[in-house]
Amino acid sequence: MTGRARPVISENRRWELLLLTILVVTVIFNVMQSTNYLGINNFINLFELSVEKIIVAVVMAFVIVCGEIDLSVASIMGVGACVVAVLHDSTSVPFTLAILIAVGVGGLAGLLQGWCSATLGVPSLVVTLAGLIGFRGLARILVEDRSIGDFPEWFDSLGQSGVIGPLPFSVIVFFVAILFGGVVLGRTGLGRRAYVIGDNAEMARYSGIDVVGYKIRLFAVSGAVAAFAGVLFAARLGSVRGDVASGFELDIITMVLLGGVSIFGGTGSMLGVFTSILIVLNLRNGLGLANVEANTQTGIIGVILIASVVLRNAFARFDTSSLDTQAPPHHEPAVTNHDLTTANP
Amino acid sequence: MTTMSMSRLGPDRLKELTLAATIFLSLVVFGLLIEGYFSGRFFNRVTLGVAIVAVVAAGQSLVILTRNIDLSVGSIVGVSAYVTGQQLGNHPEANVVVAIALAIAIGAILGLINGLLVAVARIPSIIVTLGTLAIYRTVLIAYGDAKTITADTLPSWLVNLPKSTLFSIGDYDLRFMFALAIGVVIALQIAFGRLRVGRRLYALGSNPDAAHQAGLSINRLTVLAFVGCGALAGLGGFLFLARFGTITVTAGQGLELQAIAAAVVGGVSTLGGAGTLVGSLFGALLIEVLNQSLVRLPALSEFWRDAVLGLLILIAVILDAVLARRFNPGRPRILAGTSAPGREPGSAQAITETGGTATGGAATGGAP
Amino acid sequence: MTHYKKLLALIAALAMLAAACGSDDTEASNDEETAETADSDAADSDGAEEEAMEEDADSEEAMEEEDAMADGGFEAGLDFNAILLPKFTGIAVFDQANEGALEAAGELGTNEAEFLGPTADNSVAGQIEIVTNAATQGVDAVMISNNAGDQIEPAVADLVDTGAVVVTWDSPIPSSNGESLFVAQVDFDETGKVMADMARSILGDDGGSFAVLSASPDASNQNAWIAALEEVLATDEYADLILLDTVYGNDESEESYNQALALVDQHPDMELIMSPTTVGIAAAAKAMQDEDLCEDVKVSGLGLPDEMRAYTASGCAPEFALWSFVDLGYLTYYVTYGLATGQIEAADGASFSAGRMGDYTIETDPTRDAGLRVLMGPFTVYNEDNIG
Amino acid sequence: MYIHVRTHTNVHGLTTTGDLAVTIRTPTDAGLVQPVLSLRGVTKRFGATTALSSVGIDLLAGEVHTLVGENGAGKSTLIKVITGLHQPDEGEILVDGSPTQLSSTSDAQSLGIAAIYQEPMIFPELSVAENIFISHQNRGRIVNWRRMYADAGEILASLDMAINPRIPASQLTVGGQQAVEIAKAISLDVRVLIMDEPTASLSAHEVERLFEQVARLRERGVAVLFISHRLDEVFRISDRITVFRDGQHISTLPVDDVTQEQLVRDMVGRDVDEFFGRQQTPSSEEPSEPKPAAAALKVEGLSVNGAFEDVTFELRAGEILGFAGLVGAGRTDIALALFGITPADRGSIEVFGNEASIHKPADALGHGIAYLSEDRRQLGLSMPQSIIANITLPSLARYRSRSGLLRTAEERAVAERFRQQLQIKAASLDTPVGNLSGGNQQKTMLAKWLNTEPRILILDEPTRGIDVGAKADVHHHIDELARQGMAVILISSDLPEVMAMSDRIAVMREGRLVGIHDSASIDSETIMRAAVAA
Repeated sequence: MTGRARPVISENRRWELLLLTILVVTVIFNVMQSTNYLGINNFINLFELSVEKIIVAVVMAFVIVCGEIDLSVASIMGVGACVVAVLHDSTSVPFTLAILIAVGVGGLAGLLQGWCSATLGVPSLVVTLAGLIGFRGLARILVEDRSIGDFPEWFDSLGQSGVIGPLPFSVIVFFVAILFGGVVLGRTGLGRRAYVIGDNAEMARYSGIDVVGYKIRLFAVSGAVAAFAGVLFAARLGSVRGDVASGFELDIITMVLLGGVSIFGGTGSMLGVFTSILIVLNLRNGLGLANVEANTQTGIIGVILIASVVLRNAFARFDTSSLDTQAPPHHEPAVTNHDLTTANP
Repeated sequence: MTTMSMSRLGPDRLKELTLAATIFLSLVVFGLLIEGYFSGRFFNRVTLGVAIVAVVAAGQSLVILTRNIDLSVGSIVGVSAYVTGQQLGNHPEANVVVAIALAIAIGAILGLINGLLVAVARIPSIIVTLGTLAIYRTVLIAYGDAKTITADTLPSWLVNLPKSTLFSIGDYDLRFMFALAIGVVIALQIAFGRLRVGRRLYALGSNPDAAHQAGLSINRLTVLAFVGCGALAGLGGFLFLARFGTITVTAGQGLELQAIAAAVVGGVSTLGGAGTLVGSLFGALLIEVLNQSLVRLPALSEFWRDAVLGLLILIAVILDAVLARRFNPGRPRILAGTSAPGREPGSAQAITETGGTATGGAATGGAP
Repeated sequence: MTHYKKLLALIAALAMLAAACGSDDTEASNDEETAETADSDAADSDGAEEEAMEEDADSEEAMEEEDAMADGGFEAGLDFNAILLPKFTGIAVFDQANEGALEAAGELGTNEAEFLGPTADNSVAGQIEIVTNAATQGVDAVMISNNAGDQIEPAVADLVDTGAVVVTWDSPIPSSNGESLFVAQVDFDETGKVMADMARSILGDDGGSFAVLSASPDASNQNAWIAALEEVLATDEYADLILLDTVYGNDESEESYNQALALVDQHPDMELIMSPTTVGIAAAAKAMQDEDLCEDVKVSGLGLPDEMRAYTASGCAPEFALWSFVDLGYLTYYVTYGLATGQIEAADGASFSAGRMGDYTIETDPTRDAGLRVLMGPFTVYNEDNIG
Repeated sequence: MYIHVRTHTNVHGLTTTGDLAVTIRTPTDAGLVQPVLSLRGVTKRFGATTALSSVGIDLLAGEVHTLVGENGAGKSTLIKVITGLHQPDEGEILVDGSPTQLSSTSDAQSLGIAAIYQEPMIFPELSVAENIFISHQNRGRIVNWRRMYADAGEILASLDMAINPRIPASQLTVGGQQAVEIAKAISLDVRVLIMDEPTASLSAHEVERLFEQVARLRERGVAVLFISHRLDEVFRISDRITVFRDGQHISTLPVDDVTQEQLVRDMVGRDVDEFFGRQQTPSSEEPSEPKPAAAALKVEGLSVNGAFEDVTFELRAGEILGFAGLVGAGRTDIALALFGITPADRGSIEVFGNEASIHKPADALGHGIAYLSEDRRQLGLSMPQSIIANITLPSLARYRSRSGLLRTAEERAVAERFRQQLQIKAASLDTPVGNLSGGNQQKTMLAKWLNTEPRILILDEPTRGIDVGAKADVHHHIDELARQGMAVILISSDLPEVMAMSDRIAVMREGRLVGIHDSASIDSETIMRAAVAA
C-alpha cells in the first residue's frame, strides 16, 4: 500500500525537488563560470533586475492556480507607471496619493477584466488578450511620446538604493510578497479555495463558494499588484515611457509554469514558484556574466521549461504503478494528456 | 426555423453570420466617419494585410480545435520567411511553387517538433510552444547571424507578388496573395467538412476521452494538427517574405497573439471542438478592418489606437458571449464548462464533462 | 533514490549542453563576423563612387599600415575589457558597428569587445540588465547605443561608480548623466537639414508637401531629428516644403507599411514620405512599389544601401542618406579605448587620432542641454549614381 | 442455439426481486460451444497492486453475461483488457478460439469488440450520425454527408429509435446518447458489446428502453458483457452471472442457479444482513409521525422557468421524503433551486417557519440546507484534494484562526471523526479522494455536507455507482440521520431504494409534482404509472 499515497502532494514535492536540483546545478555552474557571481551586490542585482516581474509572478501563481490567466499584467504595469508619472508631471497631486491612485487604477483595470471573465463567462485568455492591447494603449495615451522623470528623490531611491543594508525597497517587497503569498496559498482558506476553484469551479460553486466573486476579486488584486509593480519599476528606472514593461507577461507566466503550477489550475505551490524564480534569475545572471547572448539565454530557458516537464512526465510514468487501479480516469496517462493539453479554458 | 437550419454546425454558422454582420456594421460606421473610406486602395490594403494573419490564424484554429494552443507560430513565420528568403536569394531560378513548398515544409517540420513534444512527450502545449517560441527564435538568430534578407536579393517575381492581381473591379483588386490565403482557408474548411480526418479532429477536441475510446489515434491527430498549424505558419512566412521583402531575424515577432486573437474573435472555442476556419478568417478580417480604419480615423491620435482596438476586441467578444447565450442557451460556446442551470444532470452539460476530465474540462466557468 | 541520480546526471548534461551552446555561439558568430568584415568591405568598394568610396579606400590602406597608424594615435596593446551594447541584436547596422569595433581592436592590439545585446522585444530591460552585469564583471568600459532613454541612468551610474567608462554611440543618454561622451554619427541638427535638402531635391524647386514616418513615438534620436527637421522647415528658405503629418510604425515592417499607405489615403496631395528609420523607409518604399504609387509618392529618409538598392533603382526612393555604422563602431572603439586607458580625457577641446579615420576633437554637444560629443559625420547621401 | 427468447410479464418493467420467477431461461453450457471471446488466466498488475489475478471468462454469442463485484474487484481493468486499453501481463485472450493480441482500441474494434459506459462517450458538438460513424474505417476518407445521414437514420429506425441523425449529440438526453452508442456498436457489426453500468444514469423508463435494445442485440447473436450494481436488473437481464472479488474470479453460474443472497455473499465475501437501511420502514412502526408540528421545509408554488412549475410540499424534521420520476422530470431542478444554484423564479421557501430567500448556495447553507450532488466526480468532490480538504470545504470559515490561517489540526480531527463514523476506508486522510473507491468517495461527500451541520439534507442519487456493501452503509447512515431528526430529501432513480428508504414519496412528471404518497401505501407500479403518465 505504500505507493497508494498522495499523488498530488508527492507530485508537488517531486517537482520542487526537481527544481531545487536544477537550481543547485545552476548555482554550481555559475560559481564555476564567474568569479563575480558570489558577491552580495550581484545577488542583490540579480533580484533587483527582475524584481517587478517576480512580484507579479506571485499573484500570477494565484491566478493560474485558479485555472485562469492574466495576459494583461505587463500592460497594467505600464498603466501604473504612467499614471504616477502623469499625475506627477501635470498635476499637483501629492506623490504618495499618485501612487495610491495608480494602484487603484490597476485594481479597476483588473476588476473590469475579472467581471468580463467571471460574470459574462468570456475566457480570461481572451479578455486579458484584449486587455494586453487596450491597457498598453491607455499607457500610451497617458504619456504619449514623452519620457517623464524627475521624480522625488525618495521615490527614486525606493528602487535604486538600499533600505535595509544594501537591500532596495522593491526587493524587500518581493520577499514579503512571496512569503505572504506562500502562506495565503498554502495555509489559509483563501488558498484552499483557489485550488478547488482551479480544479473544478462548478464543484466549488456547488460547495457554497462564491466563485464569481472570488475570481473578480483575484483579477482586481492582480491588476493592483501589477500596477504597484509598475510603480516600482518607474522608481528603479527613474523615468517612464509609454512602452514601460512591455512584453513582460511571457516571462512572468514562464516563471510560474516552470514553478510547477499547472496551466489548468488546481495544482502548484509557492515554494515551487520561488524556486523557479531563483532558477530563472540565477541562470540569466550566470549566463549574462558569462557573456552569453540574451537570445541564447531565452532559448536556454525555453529548453529548461520543456525539459523539466519531460522529466516530470518520465517520473510520473514510472510512478503510475503506485496509483490505485480503480482511480478515476483522470489519473490515466492516456487521458491526462489531452485534458492537460487544453489551453486555458 | 427548421431543424435543418439549426443542424450540424448550426452554432458555428450562426457565429460566422454574426461576424460577417459585425464586419459589415463596422464598415458602415467607419464609412460615415471617414471621408473617401471605401477606396480601392483601402480594400487592397485590408485584403493584403489580412492574408498573412488569416493563414496563420487558420493554423492556430486547427490547434485550438484540438484543445491545444500554439504560441510559437510567430517564430515559425520568422524562420520560414527568413530561410525561404535566403534560399531564394541563393537560387533565384526557383519558381513560386518550389518556394511555397519550401516555406510550408519548414513550417511543417517545426510544427512536427511541437506536435511530437505535445503528443508523444505529453507536455501541455502551452508549455511546449512557450518554449519553442523562444527556441526557434534563438536558433534563427544564431543561424541568421544578424543579416537581413533584402528585397534586391530576391527574385523579382517574389518582390512583385503583392502587386499581382487576379482581376479587378474598378479600383478593387483581387490580389493573388489574398486569393491564395482565402483559397487555402476555404479549401481547408471544405476539406474539414468532407474529410474523415477533419471530422476526427473535431471529435478529438469535442471529447478526447471518447475519441480515445472510439479508437481514434489521438497522438497522430494531435501531431497532425500541429503539423498543419506549422505548415500554415510556414505559408504565412512565405506571404510575409513576399509582402515585406526585407526580412530581419525578428520577422513575425508577436504574430502569435494576433493569430490567437483572430481565432478566438472568430469563434474558435478554447475548449476545443467548436469553431471553423472560415470563422477565424472573419476574425482576422474584423481585426484588420478595425486596425486599418483606426489608422485612418483623423480624430484619433496615434496614441489612442491601441486602447480603442483593445476595447473593440473586448466588446466583440462580450457581444459574442451574450449573443451565444441568447441564441444557444443550452450550450454556450464561449462559456467554459459552465453547467447551465435548470437541466437535469442527464443533459448535455453533464455529459460534456464526463470521462474524468476532472483536471481540465470543468475548470472554469461558474457563471450562471 | 536511483531516479534522483539519473535526474542529476540529466540536469548536469543539460547544463553542460547549455554552456556549450552559449560558448559555441559566441565563438562561431565572432568568427563569421570577422570573415564578414572583409566581405562587405570588398563588396562596398566594388561599385561605389567618390564620396562613398573614400572611407572604404582609406580603410584598406589603413589595414595595410596598421602599426604606423597605431603609433600616431593611442599606445596600443594595453589591457582593455569592454562591452559593445547595441539597442538589440539581430539587426544589420549594429553588426556593422561591431565589425568596425573589431577592426579597431585589431589595430590597437587589444581585446575584442564583447558584443552583447538584448532581444528586440526586451530591449529596455535587457540593456539595463547588461549594464548592471557589466558593473559586476568589472569591465573597463561599456559602449551603449541607448534605447532606454533616461531609464538607463541608474544602472549607468552604478557602473560608473565601479570606475568603468561609459561611452554612448548612435543614440545618447538624453540627460548625458553618466556617459563620458557621445559619439554622434552625424550632427543631430544637421540631420534636419539633410532631410530637408533631400526633400527639396526630390520635390523639385517648387516645393511640395510630405509626411514623416518615424519609428516609435518614444525613440529619442528620431524625435530629435524630427524636431530638427521642423526647425529647418520653419526658416524662409524651406517655406515651400510643407510637413503634413508625423506617424509612427514602431520599427515594425508591417505597421510601417500600413502607416505609409494610410498616409497616402489621408493626404492625396502628399508627394513624399520621409522616414528617418531604416525599417520605416524600406517598408514605405515597398508599400509604394506594391501599390504602383512610386510615380506620385517618393520615399526618402535614412536607409541602408543594401536594403534600399532595389527601390532606388526603381525610382521609388531616389535619394536617401546614412552614415557608415562600421566607421561608427570603429571610432567609438578608439575613443573608448583612449578614455579607459587614460590616454585622453573626456573634456571639451581634447583631441585624438582615431586610426584610419584621422583626427577628432571632443566638444560640448550643441544638440543637448549637457554632455560632450565626438562628431563623426558626415552623411553619405545615396542615389542611383553611387549606390551601385 | 443459444438464442434465448425471454418473456417479461411486467410491461412497465417495474423491477422488484419478485419479478424474477417469471423469466424463463435455458441453462447455458459454455463447454459445448466455442465462445466468441475468452480470457484465460489473465493477470494484470499495476506496480505492487494486482488488479486481475489469473482470471478467465467466456462470452458466448447471443448471451447476456453479467459481471458483478464490488468496486475494486477488477471489473474496470477487465473491460480495459478486453477493449485493448490495457495489455495483460500474463494469460491470453482468445477470439473465436485463437489467441489474439489486443494492443489498442482499434484492434479490439476491428474484431468487433465495443464498449458502452455509464457516462456515454459521445462527441457533443458533432451530429448524431457522425457520432455513429466516427470510428468507421471502411467508409472512405471522404465524408458523404447525405449517405451518412441516410445510413444513420436507417440504423436508428431499425432500433426503433426516434432520433434525428442531424442534430448535435449534445441535444440528447443521457438515454438518447446511450441509444446512439448502441446504434454505433450495431453499425460496427459488433460481436462483443461491453455495457459498463449503462443504467446508472437512466430513469426506469429509459432502463426499459435500454433493455429492449439489449434483447435485440441478443437476438442478433451479440455477446453482451453487462455490468451493473443493481441486482434486480442483473437477475432480470442476465443469462449467466460472473462474480469477481479482489481481482479474482469467484464464480460463473447460470442465472437460475444463483440466488440474490448467494450473489451478494460472493461479491462481499461475507453475509450482508440488511440490504436496505430502512427495510423496517418507520412509517409502519410509528404510523403518522407523532410530531405534526415543526415543518422543517415548506415549499409553495415554487417554479423555475423551463424546469419545473408550481411545486408545493412540506418536509418534517426526521422525515425522509423520496422524489421519484424520470430523469428530466425536474427533481434535481427542485434541489438546485432549494440550494440556490438556480434560484427560483416564483414561489416561496420556508425553513423552520422562517421565510428564506435563497439566491446562492451560501444562502442555502446559511439556512442549514445541504445538497449532495448526484454527480460526485464533477460537482461533488475535488478529486486531487485530500479527504480533509474536501470534508471541510463548505465550512472552511469555521477553521479560520484569528491570524487568518487554517487550524489544520482541528480540520484533521473533524475528518478523523467522520472517517470513523462513516467508516471511510482510505490509506490516510491526506489521500486525494480521486484515489478512493466510489463508495468511499460517496461517504466523503456525505461527511462534507454533514460537517456543515445541516438541518435539511438533500440527497441526489446518493448510491449511484457504488457497490452493495457501501450502498448498505450509506442507507444505514441516512436512516440514522433521519432518526436523529434531520429532514431528508432523497432523489433516486433506483425505485426500490426510494421505496425502501422514504417515509413519503413525491412523484414528479414533466416538471410538475403529480402526487405525494405514503410509501407504505403505494406500490412501485403505481409510482411508475404516475411518473410516465399512463
